[in-house]
This record gives sequence, C-alpha cells and structure tokens, in this order.
Amino acid sequence: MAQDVSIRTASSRSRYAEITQEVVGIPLSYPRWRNWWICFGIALALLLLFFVSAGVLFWNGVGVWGNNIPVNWGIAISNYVWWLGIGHAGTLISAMLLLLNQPWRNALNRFAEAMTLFAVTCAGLYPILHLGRPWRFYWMAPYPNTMNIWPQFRSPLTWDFFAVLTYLTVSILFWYIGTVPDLAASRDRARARFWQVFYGILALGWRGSAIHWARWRQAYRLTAAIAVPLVVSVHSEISLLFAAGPIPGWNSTVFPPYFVLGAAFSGFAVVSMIAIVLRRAFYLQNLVTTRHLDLLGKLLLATGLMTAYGYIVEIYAAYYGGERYEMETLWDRFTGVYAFSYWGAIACNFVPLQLLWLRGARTSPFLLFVISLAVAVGMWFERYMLLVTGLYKDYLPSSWGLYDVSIWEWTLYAGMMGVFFVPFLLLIRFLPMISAFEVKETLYEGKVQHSPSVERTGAERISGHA
Amino acid sequence: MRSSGLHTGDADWIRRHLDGKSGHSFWRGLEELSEAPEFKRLLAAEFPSLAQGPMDFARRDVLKCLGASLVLAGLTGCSEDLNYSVPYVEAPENIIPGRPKYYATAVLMGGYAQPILGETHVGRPTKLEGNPDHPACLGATDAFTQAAVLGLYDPDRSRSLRYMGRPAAWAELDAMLVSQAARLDATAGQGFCLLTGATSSPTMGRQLKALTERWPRARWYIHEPAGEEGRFEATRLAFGQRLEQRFHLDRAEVLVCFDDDVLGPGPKQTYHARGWATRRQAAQRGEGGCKIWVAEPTPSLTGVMASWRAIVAPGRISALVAALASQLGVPSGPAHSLAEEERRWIEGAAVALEAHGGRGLVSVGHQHDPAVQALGLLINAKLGNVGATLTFAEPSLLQASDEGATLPDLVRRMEAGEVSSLAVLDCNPAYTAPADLDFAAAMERVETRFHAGLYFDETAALCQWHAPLKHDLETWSDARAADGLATILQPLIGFSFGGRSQHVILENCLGDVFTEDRAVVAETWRAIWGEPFEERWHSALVAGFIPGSAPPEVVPQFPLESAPPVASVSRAEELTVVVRTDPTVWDGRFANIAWLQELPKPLTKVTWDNVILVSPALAEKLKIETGSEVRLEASGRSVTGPAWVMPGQEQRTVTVFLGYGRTMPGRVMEGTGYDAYRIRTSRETWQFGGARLAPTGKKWQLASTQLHFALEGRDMVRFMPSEEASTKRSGAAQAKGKGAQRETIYPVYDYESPSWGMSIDTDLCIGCNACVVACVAENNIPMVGKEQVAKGREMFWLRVDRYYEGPPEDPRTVFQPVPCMHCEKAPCEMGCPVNATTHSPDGLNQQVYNRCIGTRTCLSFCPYKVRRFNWFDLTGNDPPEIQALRNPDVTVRARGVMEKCTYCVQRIRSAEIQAKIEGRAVRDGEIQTACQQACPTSAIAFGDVADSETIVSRRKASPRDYSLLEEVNTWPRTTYLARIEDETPGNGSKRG
Amino acid sequence: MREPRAYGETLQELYGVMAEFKSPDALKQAVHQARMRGYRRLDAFTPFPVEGLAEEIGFSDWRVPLATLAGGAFGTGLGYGMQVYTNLNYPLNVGGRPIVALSAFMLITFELLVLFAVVFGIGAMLILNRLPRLHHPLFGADRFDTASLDRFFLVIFSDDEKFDARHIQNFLWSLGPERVQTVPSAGGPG
Amino acid sequence: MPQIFTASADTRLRVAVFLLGTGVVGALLFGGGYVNSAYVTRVGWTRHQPVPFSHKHHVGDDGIDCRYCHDKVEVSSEAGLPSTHTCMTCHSQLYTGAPVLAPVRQSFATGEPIRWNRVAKVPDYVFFNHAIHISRGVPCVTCHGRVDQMALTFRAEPFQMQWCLDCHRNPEPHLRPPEMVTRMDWSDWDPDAHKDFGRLAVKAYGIDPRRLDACTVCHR
Repeated sequence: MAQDVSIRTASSRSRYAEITQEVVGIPLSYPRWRNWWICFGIALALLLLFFVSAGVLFWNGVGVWGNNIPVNWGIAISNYVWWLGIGHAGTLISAMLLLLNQPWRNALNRFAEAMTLFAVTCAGLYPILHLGRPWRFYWMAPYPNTMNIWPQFRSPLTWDFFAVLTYLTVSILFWYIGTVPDLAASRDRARARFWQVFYGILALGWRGSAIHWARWRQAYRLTAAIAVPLVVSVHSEISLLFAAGPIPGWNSTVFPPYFVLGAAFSGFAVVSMIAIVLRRAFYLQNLVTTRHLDLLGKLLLATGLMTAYGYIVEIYAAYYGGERYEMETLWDRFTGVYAFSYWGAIACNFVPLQLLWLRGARTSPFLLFVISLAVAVGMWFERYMLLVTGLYKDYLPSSWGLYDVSIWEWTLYAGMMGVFFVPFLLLIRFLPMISAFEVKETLYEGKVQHSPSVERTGAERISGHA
Repeated sequence: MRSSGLHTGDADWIRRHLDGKSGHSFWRGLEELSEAPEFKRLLAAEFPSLAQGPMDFARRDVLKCLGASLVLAGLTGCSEDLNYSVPYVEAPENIIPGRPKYYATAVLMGGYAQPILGETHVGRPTKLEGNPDHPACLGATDAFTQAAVLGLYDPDRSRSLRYMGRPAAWAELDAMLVSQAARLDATAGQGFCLLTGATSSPTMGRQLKALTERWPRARWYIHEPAGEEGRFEATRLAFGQRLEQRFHLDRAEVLVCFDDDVLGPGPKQTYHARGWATRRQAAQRGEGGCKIWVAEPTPSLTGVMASWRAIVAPGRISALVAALASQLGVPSGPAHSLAEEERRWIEGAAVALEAHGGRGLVSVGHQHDPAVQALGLLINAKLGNVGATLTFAEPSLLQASDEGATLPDLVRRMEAGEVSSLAVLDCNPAYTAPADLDFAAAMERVETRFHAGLYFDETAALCQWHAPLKHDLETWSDARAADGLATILQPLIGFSFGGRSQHVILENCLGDVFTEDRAVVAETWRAIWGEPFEERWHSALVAGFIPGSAPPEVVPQFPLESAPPVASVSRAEELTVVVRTDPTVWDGRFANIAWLQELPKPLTKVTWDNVILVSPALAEKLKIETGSEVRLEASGRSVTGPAWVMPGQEQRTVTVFLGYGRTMPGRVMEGTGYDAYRIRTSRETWQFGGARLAPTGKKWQLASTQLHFALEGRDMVRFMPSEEASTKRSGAAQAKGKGAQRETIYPVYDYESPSWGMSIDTDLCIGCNACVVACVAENNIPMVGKEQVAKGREMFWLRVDRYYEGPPEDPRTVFQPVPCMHCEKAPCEMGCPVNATTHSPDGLNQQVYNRCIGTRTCLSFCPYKVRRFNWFDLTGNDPPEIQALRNPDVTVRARGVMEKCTYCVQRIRSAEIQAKIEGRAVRDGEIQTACQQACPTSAIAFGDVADSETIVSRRKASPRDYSLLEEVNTWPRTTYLARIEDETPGNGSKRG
Repeated sequence: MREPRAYGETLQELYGVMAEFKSPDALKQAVHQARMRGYRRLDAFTPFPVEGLAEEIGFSDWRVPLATLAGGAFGTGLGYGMQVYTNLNYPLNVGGRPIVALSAFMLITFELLVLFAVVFGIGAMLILNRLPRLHHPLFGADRFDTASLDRFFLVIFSDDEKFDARHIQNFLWSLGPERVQTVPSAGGPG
Repeated sequence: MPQIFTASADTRLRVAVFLLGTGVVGALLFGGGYVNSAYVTRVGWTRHQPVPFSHKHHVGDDGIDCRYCHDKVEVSSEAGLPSTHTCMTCHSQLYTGAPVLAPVRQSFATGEPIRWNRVAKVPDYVFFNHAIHISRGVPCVTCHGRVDQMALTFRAEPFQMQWCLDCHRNPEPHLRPPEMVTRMDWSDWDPDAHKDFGRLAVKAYGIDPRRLDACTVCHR
C-alpha cells in the first residue's frame, strides 16, 4: 500500500521521520484493531451504565443513594475530589516539567493532558449529578435574571464552579495548541481524502513557519507558567469545600497543600499506569523508555512522601490544637466504623510505595503498574475517609448516623469509568498520542540520548501489522 | 415548587365537581362511575373504603368552602395546574378567605376533653391549639391533641354505613333500629347491651339515663383499655365513695410518686404538666421548692424529672408505701424489710414530706393494689395535703349502669346467650379485650351486632352493622376536661366526611331517627340552664368551656384508721411484666395516625414500632441486645416482639406497650409492632409476675431517630446547682459575658428591634413531644415512613434529643429540644452557593425553598444538623384529604430542596402585618411559635431579643443561659437555660 | 511579518522561491546567508521549533505576552468587579460575613485572571499567525509535506524588493540545499 | 503535492466560525428577551372568561369602586372575587335577560360557582398580602394597571421578582393617600411635587426598605 511505501522510505531516511512515523502512524494505520474494539466495547457498556444510573437518579431523586442525615454527601463528592486530583497530574507533568526544562516529559505529556481533560470532565459531572434539583445547576453561574439574585460568592461551591470551569478550558486549550503541529504532521502523512480534511481542519493550516513557531512557543510557555498555579489554586479550593466548614476533621489549615499533593500523587500514579499500558500496547519502548518509568517512579515516591507528611501533620495538628472534637474525630478515624478507609488509605498509599526506593522496582513496568494501581485505590480510600468520618460523627451525638453506599452510587461510579475511557480510547485511536515534534526537537538539541532502535523500529513493526 | 396542598387538593376536587359529578363522591373519585345505585353498591363491595352513604352533607356548603379556598389558593399563589379560581355563589357572613378563623371546642382522650382552639381556613381545620382561657390547659396541648386533626382527615376512616360488610343506606339501619326499639319496649330492654368507651359527656349521661329508664333490663357497659379504674377503687376503699382524685401540682413542693407517671402521657398530662411547671418556675425564682421523688420499675417522664429516682420492682411498691406510712406514723400493718437504698429513699422522702406538710403530695400508680393506693391517700390525709395539693370530686367520667358492668361480665353473659342485641359505640373490644376473654367467640352468640366507630375496625368486622362515627372535630357533643369543667364540642369543619355522632346513634337506638346532634346536646344544657338559654349557649361556645360546671368538690371522711394490710408480692425467680400504654399511639386508637407513628417515643426514640423493655443486666444474662426478637411468656400466653435494652429499667422487670400489632386494614398502621393485649388478662391488667423471656434468635429492624444516647462527656446539656442558678445577674453583666465569648474578625451586624430569638429551658422540658407534633402540623412537614427513618431521613424540624449520663443501670436522663439555632454567624449561609439561605434583618436564618438547588452544603456545614432534605418527592402523592389539611401559609416543599425550622416565620409576618395595619408595634408574646404554644411546661420562650424587657430577653439574661456548642462560635439565637441540680438531702449523688 | 498576497493576478505570478535542506543547521546557515545578502522578506519552515531561527529571520514580537498580560488584567477586573457589583446590587447578610468580602472574593478573581490570560494569549498567537489558514501556496509546493516530517525549508518571498527569481535560485543553490523550486501564488490545482 | 483545500475553504471556514459565533450570541439574546417577553409574563394578554366581564364598563363608565366587588381586600391577604350573589344584586335588575349574563343567572340558580380564568397570579411560593399594601396606600393601579380601561381584563405588569423588588427597595414614589387607593388615574400626580408625601408616608408608617427585601417577606 502507498502508505507502507511512504513509511518505509521515510524510515529509511532519517530518525526524525522515524519518530513521526511511529507516532503518526498509529492513528493513520491503526495496528491493534481487535484489542481496541474489546476495550472500546467495554467502555461503551460502562458509558451506557452511566446513563442508566443517572436516569434512575434524576427520575427518583437523590434518595436512591445511601446519603442521609448526617452523611448528606456521599461518594459522589469524594469521587469528585478523586477524579479532579487525578486530572491534575496531566497539567503538572506537561506544564511544570516544561518550565523546568525536563525534555523527557515530551514522551508523556500528550496523553497525560488527554487524561486530564476526561478526568476533569468526570469530576465536573459529579457535583451536578448530586444536586437535589440538577435542572437548576445553572443558578450557580452569575447571569442577569428576572429574580435579581446572584450566586453567593463566599461559598466554596461557587469557587469550585469557577475553578473547574477555568481548569477545563485551560486544559483543553493547552492540550490543543500543543497538538496542532502533530496534527499538521498527520495531515501531511494522511493519504485518504477524509483523513486529510479531518486533520487538515484540526491543524488549522499549520505550516511550521519559524515565526509561527516563535509565537507558538511564547503562548505555550506562558500558558504552562499560568497552569501550574492554576492547578494549585483549583485543588486548594476543592479542599476548602471541606475546610471552610466548622466540622471537626475538616476545619484544618493543612487541607489545601494536603489536597494538592494528594492530587499530584494520585495523578502521577494514573499517568504511570497509562504510560505503561500504552508503551506495551504500541511498542513505544523507545519513545517511552525505562528512563521515563524511572523518573515517574521517583515523582510518585516524592509526592507520596509529601502526602504522607500531610497525614502526620494532621495528627500532629489535632493533638497540638488539643481541640476535643478534633481529637475524637481523629481517634475515630483510627478505630471507628470507617477505620477501614483510613488504614486502607495508609496501606495502599504508602506501603507498596516504599519499593520505589529501589531502581529495580521503578524500572520494572509490572511493579510500577501495581504500585500505581495501589496508590489510585489508596487515594480513593483517603477521599472517602476524609468525607465520611467528618460527617457521620460531628458535634451532637444525637445526630450521629452511619452511611452505606447504595448500589446506584456504585453503578454511577463504574459508569464514570465509561465516561472517562470512551473519549480516551477514541483519542489514542485517532490523534497522535505522543508529542512527536517535541521529541524531534529534543533529539535535535541532543538533550536526550535517544535509545537507538534495536533490531526493527516500532515503525516497521507497525507497518508490518498494517 | 408545589402549591400549598389545599390548592392542588381543592383543584382536582372542584375540577371533578364542575365536571358535573355529584358532590358526595369527591373524596374518592367515584365520579367515573355510573350513578346507578346497584352499580355503586357492587363497586363499593369491591372497594369498601370508596363507598359513600347517600348525600352526607349539603353540596352547597362544600362549594362555599371550596370556592373560597380556591380564591385563597389563587392569591397566595397557586401551582401552574390551578389556573382558574372559583368564587362563592353566596358568600357566608363570617368567613374571610385568606384569614383563619378560630373556634373553641375540644377533642376527647380517654373520655376527658382536651380543650382546644381550632384554626380553620375557609372551613378546613388545619391546626389545633390549646384553649388559652381554659384553666386546665392554659393554651397548652399534648402530642395526641396536636395530632387529632390528622385523625379527622385520615383517608382510612370509615365513610359508609355497612351491613354485612357491604355498603348500605342509612334508611336500612334506621328501619332496623326502629323495629328493635319497638321489640325492646315490649321486653323492657331484655337482652340489649350497650358497650362504650369511657365518657364524661353530660349529654351521653342524660341519654343513657333515659335509655335505662325506658329499658330497665338493658345494660350499659364501659370498656376503657387504658382507663384508670384503680384510682376510683382506691377512693371507694378509703371512703366508701367513688371519687375523682385531683392533683394540684402547682402547690406541691414535694411530690412523691410510687410508680405513678403523673407527668407522663395521658388525658391529664397537660393539666399536670401545667401545674408542675408553675411550681417549678416559682422554685426557679427561689419561691419554695419543687422536688420529685420517684420509685418505679421502668423509666417514666416523671422519673426523668425526679430529684431522686429509686429503681424498685413493681412488687416492692406496696412495701415502700407501707414503710413510708409507718415512717409518718400512719398505721400500716406489719413492717416490711427494706433494702439500704430503699430505706434511704424512704427516709429522705419522709423528711421532705414532713417538712412540707400541706405542700407535698404522695401518689401511687393506679395499676397498683387499691389498698396500697388507699394507704397513699391516708398518708396525704395525715400530712394535711388533702384539700391543698389533693382534692376530691364527683367523677367526671360516667359510671356504667352498675358495679358489675365490666367487660368480663359482658362476655360471660354473651357466652351464656343472655345478650340478644349488642351495640358497640366508639369502642374496640375485639382488639383491646384482655386475652383471657374470647370476645370474638362470644360475639357469635349475639343475634344483632351493631358497631359505630371512626374506623371499620376489628370489632366492626365482627358485627353485622357498622356505622361510621363523626370525628370529634365534626360533631356536636360535650365533655369534661381534667379539671372537671365541661366543654361543648362544636364542628370545626365546614363539611362532613359522613357518619353520625354518638348522640345521634344513641337516639337512633332509642328509635328516634330524625334527630341531629346539635339538638341533642342543646337539650341537655337547656335542661340544666333553663332560660335564657341562647346567651349562655353562645358564650359557652365562644369561651370553649362552661365556668363553674365542674362537679362539686367532695371533702371525704376517713372512716378507716389503717388500710388493709398489703402483702408485697415478688417472685424472686421469674420476671415481672408491667404493661404500659404507648406514649405515641396510646391504646391503639391512634395507630393509623402517621404523625404519631413516626413520632419518636420520648425515652426510646423508636418510631413505627413498640418494643419490649429489658434491663441491661437482664439483656446481658439472656445474651440479647436492642432489636433482637424475644418471646415473652406468662401464664400460658405469649407475645413476640423486639427487645430494647433500657437504661434505668429495674433488673427483673419487663415492660410491654399496648397499641400495636393491629389486624384492621390501615395503610399507616400496617405491619407495625406487636400486640401486647395478647398477654394481658382481665385479672392482672397492668402488671403480673411469673413471666419468662427468651430470645428467638431473629432480629427486628427498628427505626430509631437517635442512635447515640450517651452525652460522651460533652456539655450539650448543662447543669447548675440551684444556689448559683438563683443568684441574679444583671442583664448588662450578662451581655458583657456574652461579648467575651463572641469573637469575630468580621464587622458585627447590629440588629435593630424587632430581632427574634428563642430560649429553651431544659429545666422545664419533660420531653412530652407536644412541640414536635405541633411543628409538624404547623409547617406541613411530611412523614417519610419506617424505612426512611431507619435510613436517617426523618423530616422533623424540631427534635427532642435525649441523653444519658452515668451508669446504664441507673443513669441520669435529660431532654433537649433542638430546633434551628438561627446562628448569626451561620456556617450554612456561608456554604450556600445560590443565596438560598441568608440572614434576615430581623435575625432569622431564612431558607428559601424555591431558590434552593439542593447542594446540601448547608447541612454539611451545620454543627447542629437541624436541616432536613427532601430526598424524594414526599408530598406529591398525598391524597386530597391530606392536602386539604395543609397550612396554606406555608409552602409545601418539592423534591430536592433543603428545609428547616423557620421560627414559624409565617406567624411572625402575619402578626407584623396585623400590627402595622393597626398602627402599633408587635407586642411581646403576640407571636408564638407552634412549639412554644403547644408546650405544656412553657419551656420555650420566643420574642424580640433586641428589647431587653421581653420575656425571652429576661430569660437570656439568666445565669443559666448558654449556647449550644459555644466553642463553634456560631452565635446562636436559640439558647438554652441550664437544668437546675437539686441538692437532695440523704442522697449522695446529685441529680438534675 | 506579513507574507505576500497569496493570489496574484495571473497564475504565473510567483509566491516565492523555496529551498529544501536536510538539517536544521543547514537551514540556519542558509537563513544567515540570505540575511547577509540583504533579503528581508523570507521565512523558514521546520517540523519542530528550532532555537534561534526566528531571531535569525529578525523576529522580535512581544504582542503575545502583552496580550496575556492584558487578559490577566481584564480577568482580574472582571472577576473582582462582578463579585463586588452583585453583592452591592442585592446586599444580603450571609452568615454575618461582610457584604464585600475581600478575602473570599480573591479566589474567583484569580480563576478569572488565569482564564482570560490564557484565552487572550492563545487567541493573540492564532490571530497574529493568521491561523487558521487551510489553503496556502506552500501547500501546493512539491514535497512541502515533508516540512512537518524531516525537511527544512527556506522561502524568499516575491515581495522582497530585491526579488529576482533567477538570481535567488542561483543563490539558493549555492547554499547546498536538496533542491530549489519556485512556488506559484495560486498554488497547485484544487 | 496537491492542495488539500480549495482556495475558498478559508472563506467558508471563516463564515462558519462567524455564523457559529453570531448563533451563540443570538441564542443568548433571544433567551434573555424571551423570559421578559409578554409571551412569558402574559402582560397584555386577555384570557377567555365564562362571562365577558368588562372592568372598563363597571369601573370606567359606572364608576363602581373596586371594593364593591373585591370587598375583602382591606382585611385579608386575598382581594376576593365577588360571589354570584354580588353580581346579582345589580343584575337581578339590570340586563336581566342579557344572554352574556346567562352563566351568572345559571350559577345563581344552580349554586354552581362561576369558574373565572385567573389573570393576576403569583407563583405558589410567593405570599402576597393585599391588606397591608392597601393600608399603606399602594394603589390598585400599581399592580393591576388601568382596569378602568380594560374591556377584557389582562395582566398589566410582569409579576417578576425584580419588579416587586423595585418597589420594595424604593417605596416612596409608589405611595399614595390610602383613602384614594382605588383611584385609577394618577396622571395628575407629579412625582416631584409629591416627593415629600412619599418621604413622610415612609416615615409615618415606619416602612424600612432595608427590611422589605428580606427573603421571608414574601417566601415562607
């Protein structure tokens, strides 16, 4: 086929071309049809489950969940925090590391950012779903209205509303303009008319003019510079959703940094998982190298330890403050009904993590994957623990009560996975999932010793499959 | 947001009507059916509850109310589906749409009148308040009275006359009764028996007198399952005279109760609570004391308020009374040996009583041996309490035709076939008869069985004839209150659900089928008053009672020197069972009233079920816990129900509650609790030994509104030694003290007068729940059912928290009503993203339902967890009756919005508007919140806190004043007064 | 810098002359040479941003950063202004907090700062780059598709005052390119 | 390599973007206009009535005072609609045979109320009280418009929250002498000339605008 030829010639030509072929070749001639369809099928099923659960919820009201008084926020809110936390890693990796001139990020940032987009979408859906009257959610937005009444800007929820909105917009823009040059590459490689037009429009007619590159770089770096504090602010505000209330176990000044670090922690874990899966699935070992895994491992370890520090500070603060309700809540986390979530968080977050001190563990895809998975679960436990232990036992013993997650909350959670994976799968299927041009740039600037492709290159493998 | 119920309710109502259907079928929507009588009859047989008698009430009247209420509906705003309004055809003189009218009348409880002022909106009663002018209640009510209005609208009420279970026409009944009357005239009433519940109605008395005179051989029986016959026995024993004992707790500085729950639920609760509160408040001011000594086997409200509560087996009561008697020099036969604790308690009580001769009172529970009670009376006589704190009078309750006329006797005669015709009037023996009487079987032997009642109940099912009775709020009647004063009952409702009043039914039995209740009642009083009649009649209706109508006081002679010796019965081995009426459904008559079913029992906080109380020790021994199903056996009978481990319960005493496990169909009562009547015998109605308890291994899912009972050493409820409490502190000093606690980095809003606040005196709260039901009735609060309560989703805006402190065997119990605190630094307001809850300039924490989107942040941030959330659409499917019951001044909340206590803002606003129109300021006390108005002990005060002269301000200036969770610094406007700890001589431990 | 009009009167009219190079360094070199020769209207096309290339061509434009700054300022004003205005428009006592709660308002103010800074910055980038531009003469040029792959192009535009196709071609050949070609204005067919 | 897009593609793209933009803005503007349109607020829309009752005739021509029929307006939250009986006080004498009045006579005869279609109504969660407004001198015309000129009655004002608030926040210019509340034509009332009246009325009645826009004044 024509495109095989072109690829062969290309790959025989230069390393630059090879990289592009490897990246762009995936959407152009997709190598893994069967597996992809299986995953996509599952994702679609989950998406359907989401619509069913949401339907049941809207039809009957929040009562179908396990929420009650006092625990009137359930896993809807803890999942919200969890998803958003995961999302942050994408931005951090691409923005922070870009600013820190960590060229190795270039192999990861694209799908990390994509992951951000969909994680934030999932997060953003939860607060709306959990409303008593979801069809009125737009009242959170300030718009001129016949009631002459506005949102209440002292409320953490209003802050969240703006934070999530901003964050979503910025992430989309950041991801998109970062992708445009590779879309141009795809356009130029594509042979089928439809794909030429498809990528052509998305690429906005990018031609790689030096002047364009200069302006592009200004905008891109500035966005990155702003995105980092944005991430911090967003998750700080999420934490205020709890910390702003007078509830023991919530009302703590350590929450904002605690939440931000936790977010990064869980996020890096998920990024590692995705990286490992993708490089395995598409033979990207020489783009996403063991070095990348090693660095991800280190990041994970670092953020993990900082999160652990947050745990310690929390305990310290409670006892240092000596406020009886605080201490009782803390003690209840250790020993109470929901102690499982506390110890679950500790066990999943910090025990396997210690393996990462060893280079061997960091560079072993399997181990790193398992550890990351543990962290993702552990952070879910943590969010759950923070939320429920705060609510179910607060000041007046008379109003204490337990909370059981209902089946419809679980199905909704599973459904959210569908909301996440359907677009994500479409993305890796149809768009270049690695920033080829940046890899080339680094290659040119010789900042990173690129693993010379042993025996056959990924591109050849791919063409072999096509 | 949905319109206040009445609008939608009346909407369908009128719409159906105007579709040209006949009036009497509104309520159930029979209009789809052909008007052909046989078809109707056929269908009615299918759905008896749908059946209606022939034209029950003037259509025109209904239309009046309807029209008017729709006008009202319209302008207070109405839902989209009600897009038209219907004026009167002919406007009635005295009804102003949009303004409630109040009528003085009463509802009945155990035969006694509970005087009320009924609020009606264009002919629909929506709320009952105590009659403020009535000396017996002074405007207060109990929980049952508050809920009575729901009983009126109960959709399950019987609405049609039935013969053999099928709808019949009244004419058929009349024919039967007339012919029967003729037959009975021939035989002087041979074989005719009448069975009623306890009644104090003078009219009833007159009618029955007429009946027995006309038919000397007819007999009239009274069966009141929860009656206190024992007290009359006691007086007969003491003075050979059947007398009513009247406690004047307002004068009793020392009250010694032997297993007698004077403050507990019952027909006289309001009366007693009022009196006690008066005394307690005086004591708070340092004027005399107010101490309660209680010796009881199972916790009671009186016990909770006691200065010294001794836990003793029921069998020990007689011994204790005897011991006290001998202590005070009243001969009482052989002395009994006392345990150390008992001895100390007796000595303490004796000292206190002697110190307060004529200002003390000794009472013995009616369920105890009359001889023991008589001894108690003698002690009172000896102490000079008789005539002071204890007076006697002719019984308010009527007495059956003769001594022997009790239910067992009736059943015996029925079995012997001596009863040819039995008329059961507002009485349900098939359910409430003692287990040793097989009432159902006995009924077989009776030819003509006629039943008249509010429901087609268990007894109705055994009768050929069933006639629906009118509810107290629909009918003309009369009755005597706890203090003996007679009240004339008048209909509150502008239309009728059908049925006839007791008086009319009685007249019918006598063969007069053309009478109506007003005439019957008027006749009674015309006979008593003579002319001029109308004036007195009218003023009696306006006042709500008849001054000076109480039975004359009797000053009895004390013939016997010493009471007959009483033996203390106590089987060491087995358990003693004490039977109690249920604190919320009483003897079962309220079982179908959702407000009372969902109302948490004062001491267990259980809803929708009755439980079997066992002591912690016993529970440990039997390896049972709260909720485990247990089988209780005594003398061959047994009941199976859920155990409840009750702190403060006597070790070997088991308490069962009447009123549940009913078999009659009723969508509310269905499948609730167990039937304790099945273990009760006619000989030992209230307590009996020789019981055995065994777990069945099953569990019951109990729905309790409070899962944690321990104070956990927290200071929600505070105590203060009496000396400190009485020290007067100046308002200024108090204010400074407040300022000290009130720190903020924000600019302080200064609230100008009026600015509302509340003060709740935990020292006066007896946990009776009247406030809770009042709140439900006033604010259209929906009931959610057992499952939802179990999930923690009950909707009460006001809850009465109950805490224990100390050892489970003998804890200190405290009550604390918790409404919204209306914090000035409210976290909830800060949390709301859409300004749905904000602070009003007059200090209210406002909740705007139609703005709320249900983020529930306010609830998360509320330290008191007083907010309630509509998890589902809780009001949409209410039947028209329930919608008609709703308060039109309060929005009916839709699904997904938050709600909470508003300080009854609708009352505040309407009072303000009235004051403005009259060009004056709102007077202190002019605005009463529903809870405050209902409270029989004046524990709740509400008013303008910006004005230092108001009652509430003066209360807040007291040294006992404290805020709940001060440390959270929310600046609550609802504050509490600490409970006063009495120093009890001879008792080591201090008790609140 | 502006490019020449894309569409000439006649098909023959040239858009520019284009040379293709194998490596970024060769391109850099070529650009340098061209500038030395006094050509001002030229541009380079590369598959990835090449450090310093734009500067060689003479790019110095701070409008994108300025736009970002403006956006930030705008967002700040809008955010804070909105909150103050709405609270004064319907002053409500919310939990005893002040009507204008500076500290509480800061968070949303910051969010809007970020939002508008980014939107303005990226917007400015696209506008100044005249993007989107789906049809362009260069797309018609032979082998230009490799500009996104591994080839590096130098184009001298026809509106350079010293423009002379023949001379320029010779000059470009002297820089050791893969190949040199003229690019017609109207681009290829289609 | 051939061009992917024709020369006109850019133009088309720009047009598409432009249309999209205008579409969004247009939608917003339309939405804003719609909620304030008479279609939603029902201002100026007459409704079919069982009897084509003319306020113009009764008020304008005959000069019957509002309170003759709406007699509860001073004492109740409801103004109240006249009973059939009230109608018949006159119409048993006047137009006794008029076909348009047949429904009234029928209602009087059968006791079936007349079913009027509502013109002025606020949502069910709004609690409006006529008595207090009347006693403070807010004339009928302020909310109900010139009914004396309405042949068929229609809603004169959009009963929207902001409309209520306008008056509650600044009552002074809206107050009139209470004894003249039912007067319809206030064209001779010069706001400037009567500035003091409003100010004094507010003072005299102790009307405090700061308290008048609290939520629970209308929502309970």
